[in-house]
Amino acid sequence: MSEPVLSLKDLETRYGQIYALRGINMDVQEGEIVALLGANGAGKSTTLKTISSLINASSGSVIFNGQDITYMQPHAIVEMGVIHVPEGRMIFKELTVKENLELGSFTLNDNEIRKKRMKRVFELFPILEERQQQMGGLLSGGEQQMLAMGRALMTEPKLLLLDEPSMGLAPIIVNNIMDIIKHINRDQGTTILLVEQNAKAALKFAHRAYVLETGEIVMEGSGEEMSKDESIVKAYLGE
Amino acid sequence: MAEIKKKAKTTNPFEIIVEALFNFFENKVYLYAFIALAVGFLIIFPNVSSRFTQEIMTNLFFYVVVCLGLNIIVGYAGLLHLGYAAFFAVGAYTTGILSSRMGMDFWLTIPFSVVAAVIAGLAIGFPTLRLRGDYLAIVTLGFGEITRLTIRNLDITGGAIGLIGIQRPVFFGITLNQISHFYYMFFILAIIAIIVSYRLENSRMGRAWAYIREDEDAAAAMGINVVTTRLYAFIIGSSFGAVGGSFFAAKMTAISPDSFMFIHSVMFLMAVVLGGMGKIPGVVLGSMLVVLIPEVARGIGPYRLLIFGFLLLIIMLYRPQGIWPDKPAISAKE
Amino acid sequence: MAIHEILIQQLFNGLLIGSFYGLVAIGYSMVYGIIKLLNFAHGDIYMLGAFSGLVFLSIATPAIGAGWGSLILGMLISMLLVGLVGVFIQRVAYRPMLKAPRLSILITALAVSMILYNTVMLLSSGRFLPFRTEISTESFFLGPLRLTETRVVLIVAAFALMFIMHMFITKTMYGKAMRAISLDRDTCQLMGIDVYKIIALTFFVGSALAAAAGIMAGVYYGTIHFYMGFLIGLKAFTAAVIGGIGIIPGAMLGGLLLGLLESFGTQIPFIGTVWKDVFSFAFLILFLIFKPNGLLGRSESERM
Amino acid sequence: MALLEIKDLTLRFGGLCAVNALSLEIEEGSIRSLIGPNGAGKTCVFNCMTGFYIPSDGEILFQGQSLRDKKPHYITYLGLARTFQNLRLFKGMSVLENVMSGMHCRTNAAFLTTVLRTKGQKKEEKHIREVAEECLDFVGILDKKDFIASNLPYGDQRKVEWARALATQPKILLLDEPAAGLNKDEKSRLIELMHRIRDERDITIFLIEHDMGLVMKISEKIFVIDYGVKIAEGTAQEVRDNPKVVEAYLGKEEEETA
Repeated sequence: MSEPVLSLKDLETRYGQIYALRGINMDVQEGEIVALLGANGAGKSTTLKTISSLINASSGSVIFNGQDITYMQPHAIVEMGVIHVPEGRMIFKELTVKENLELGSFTLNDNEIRKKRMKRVFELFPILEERQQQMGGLLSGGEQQMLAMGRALMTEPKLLLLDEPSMGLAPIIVNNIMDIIKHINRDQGTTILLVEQNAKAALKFAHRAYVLETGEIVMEGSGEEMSKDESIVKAYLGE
Repeated sequence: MAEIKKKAKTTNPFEIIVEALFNFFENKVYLYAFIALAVGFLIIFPNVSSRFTQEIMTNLFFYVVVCLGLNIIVGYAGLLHLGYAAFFAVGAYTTGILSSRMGMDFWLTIPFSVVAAVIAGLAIGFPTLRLRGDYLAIVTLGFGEITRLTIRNLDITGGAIGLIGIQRPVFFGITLNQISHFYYMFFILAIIAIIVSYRLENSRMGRAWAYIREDEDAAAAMGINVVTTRLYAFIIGSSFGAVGGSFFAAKMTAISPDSFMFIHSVMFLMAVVLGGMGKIPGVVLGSMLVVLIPEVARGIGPYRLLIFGFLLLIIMLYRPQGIWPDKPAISAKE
Repeated sequence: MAIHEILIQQLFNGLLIGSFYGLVAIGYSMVYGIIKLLNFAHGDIYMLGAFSGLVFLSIATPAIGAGWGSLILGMLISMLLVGLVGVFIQRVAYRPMLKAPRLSILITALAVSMILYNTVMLLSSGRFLPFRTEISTESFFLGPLRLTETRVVLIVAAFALMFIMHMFITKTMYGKAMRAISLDRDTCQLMGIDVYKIIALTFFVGSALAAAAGIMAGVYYGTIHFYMGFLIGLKAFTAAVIGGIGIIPGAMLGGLLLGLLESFGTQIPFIGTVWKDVFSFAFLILFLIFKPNGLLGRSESERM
Repeated sequence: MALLEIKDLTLRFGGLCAVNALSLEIEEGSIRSLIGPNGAGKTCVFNCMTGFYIPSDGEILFQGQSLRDKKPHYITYLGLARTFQNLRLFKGMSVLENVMSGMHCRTNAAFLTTVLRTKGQKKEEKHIREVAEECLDFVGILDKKDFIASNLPYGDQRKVEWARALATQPKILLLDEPAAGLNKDEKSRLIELMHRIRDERDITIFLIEHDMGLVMKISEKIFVIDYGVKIAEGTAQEVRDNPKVVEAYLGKEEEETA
């Protein structure tokens, strides 16, 4: 196998004296969709936050494209092409949809390219174009998720970190979002690391998956293998 | 797991001395002996010192009283109060007016000045304590200015000139008019203030203030009424200031609006913050710094506030908990 | 004077004073929006602006006089310098405190304020200094309105600055980033925004505007004093609260409203100029009680 | 009559509906769970019940009394205690002091008695301490009472929160994701503790959980919500067999037109 795009080596993160991650090792190859599964409090979001430097690791390292980014500033990591779409969407509710998207391309200095990219985002999410002058907070949950993803795409990320994109959404919208994730991966070749609790939905299209439990990786395998694995079902529905 | 971990050995001389002192006073006998010695020394002090030093010490005791009151608001309840001089003024003027204009006996004016402070405290605190914390800072600042401007412009307060002819207190037939009298009066007042503060701190109410300071929502979820508990701190603290003001008026016999400017509020706050908010010895230490530094270093007169400003900034940046150290904590190793 | 003439005159005066308040309030409001700090030192920044303008004039007058040209040049230079002072203060005193308890950073701001005005007090020996210019003080009438050249230029300049500020905030990427940071700092980092850089920029812009207001006040009143920032700091805060703190158009609106309120308030027989400040503060307190989120602010129902 | 009754509870934020016409009843002495995927609105239900949010619509009755427009501290006084999803301990204070906070609403020493140190006040202080120590003993961490709360390991911090809630002497205990971040061992001890709280202290338990395995083991009846709407209610078996629940948790089985 070639050099992975992202690799975590013995990554540990603490909140005060409490360990949230206890030595995580994982790799993400170029062009892959990798799912990160696990119960609440297992450390999934913490893993993403440590990668994007919202939280500092206490030891271990995060390597992106061969470069150690463990202790880089969050904005510098964005400039390298790693975009984190946080849990709960976190769009700017009091800015318009268009302003939200523009901020997604803050690192860009060229207005022409910005317009071009926005056009592409609008092709992917036509509803955003219709609502571009509306305040972000007035969008529905699904539309907010689309905005959050569209905003991330404004930078043309090399690696997209998605934290629970299906959270709080109706099933029909979840399917829609999942299709778009597949699309982004297939057509734009974006590598995706996905945190999802909707395990089956995620495993259906994830190339590989890791399962976290209390800050440790307890299982790893291909999406197909795992979706057939009874123990995953058990972990989510109880014995 | 869970073994008791002592703080790692330090090479910082300040911390070494502090640690040694803490260990020494861990033994209650030493602690009580030290306190007894200190109190004994302060009792005989007027017999061995000049009037000038007694004046300074009286001023120090006065600061301790007023700042312990402010400490209840700022240190215990975590509310930034920038108009404390106004409550001090409420007390001073209540006593001043009742004494100089109506000839009321000094001791009788004190309940009135407390009531006036409570009313003022309620009027400011009740509507604003439910708002964002930092709004209170501005409201109290504004209130301080309103109070000063009001007493400056009213007739009953004597306008810009102020009040004169405030009667001296009579204590068991002795009219208190010597500096040593006031020395002892403020000394007793300071001791009372320390005891009251200590008892409040280690009580149901004191803990409630600490809970709210640490996490307002969790405190509410534990059944603590956040607004009334804060209001208590505000009123009790204001009353301390008012009593301090009453005694101040009695000592000076004349008061004017110039004693109650914003800068006085700042000096009180400084004493609380420099030594260590929420810690009684810290407040005493802070009062000593604020009162004694300008006296010891006479030359710094005009630079006093500038130096204090830098001191405050440095303390906040390097020791936000103030100069007085925290008790070493017991912690568990995982 | 007929009653409507008084009203028009007071309207103009109110707008003029109000625009000073508004300019100072913008900085107050922006800083609060972005790092939730009540910057007590902001009034002193305004004072610093006035003094640096005076220093410039005293150097420049022999060479280029003290007319509008040198005033504007002095204003630009002062805005730049004082803006940098604001950035420096932010870097040294506030940035290390961003994660500290709220009370600590408020006290830090208080300390900065003490340092600033006491330094200027020592340098100016605590005196009122004349702010001499060579601008015509002759008055002329525009309908019922009595004006001077100074007043017209000042009000035009103040409104122009507010307009530029508005455009900056709504149209540029930096302006948008500022608004975004005040909404959600963490998410901004995920957009690749260097949050500290934007905070520094906010201090620069806010301080520069306050400096401009300080110089304008110097021209308007003719004297300056080391303590001139204290009162206007309070008033600007009041203005920021009236408009909805953290909301920039709100700060301008609040400033103008407060200016009008004072200028009409002093006409009410009972209040007069003696009680003017009491009136403003009482208004602030009442406003905080009944409409704490300001005229343009949203209600804060969402918690936890 | 049910101890707690929620009728048509609705909570809207801006245009979004976090809780939508939710109704449920909790009988005295029972253990009930509310489950649902992240973002389904579970914590919002708790926040409405404890007075931190004001519901847009609907009613919450506790022993027949409406909790609408009641302040959080008063609701605690009435007998509803809660824990938080992300621990909300008083971090800088000792474990014992943390738990003593729970006794605040059951005691009443005020300014004068405190300053004068009356007999009653001393007795009350002793009582507060005793109750707090008893609660710490009950959850099994009495030996750590003098530690600073934030210095304890995560599992112990959770226990402090429990002891603190117990010290308010509640009739019903609301637990927000009590198993989050715990390992298997700790989870089984948690189940035992919940049973002891119900059986030995007669406290009704209502918990929010994400971990279905744990919930199924402990509760007699389960309510399932998804995007703010109740989609199922019943015993563990009934809920497990409900296709809507399976769908909400595992995603749709059948392939969509891709």
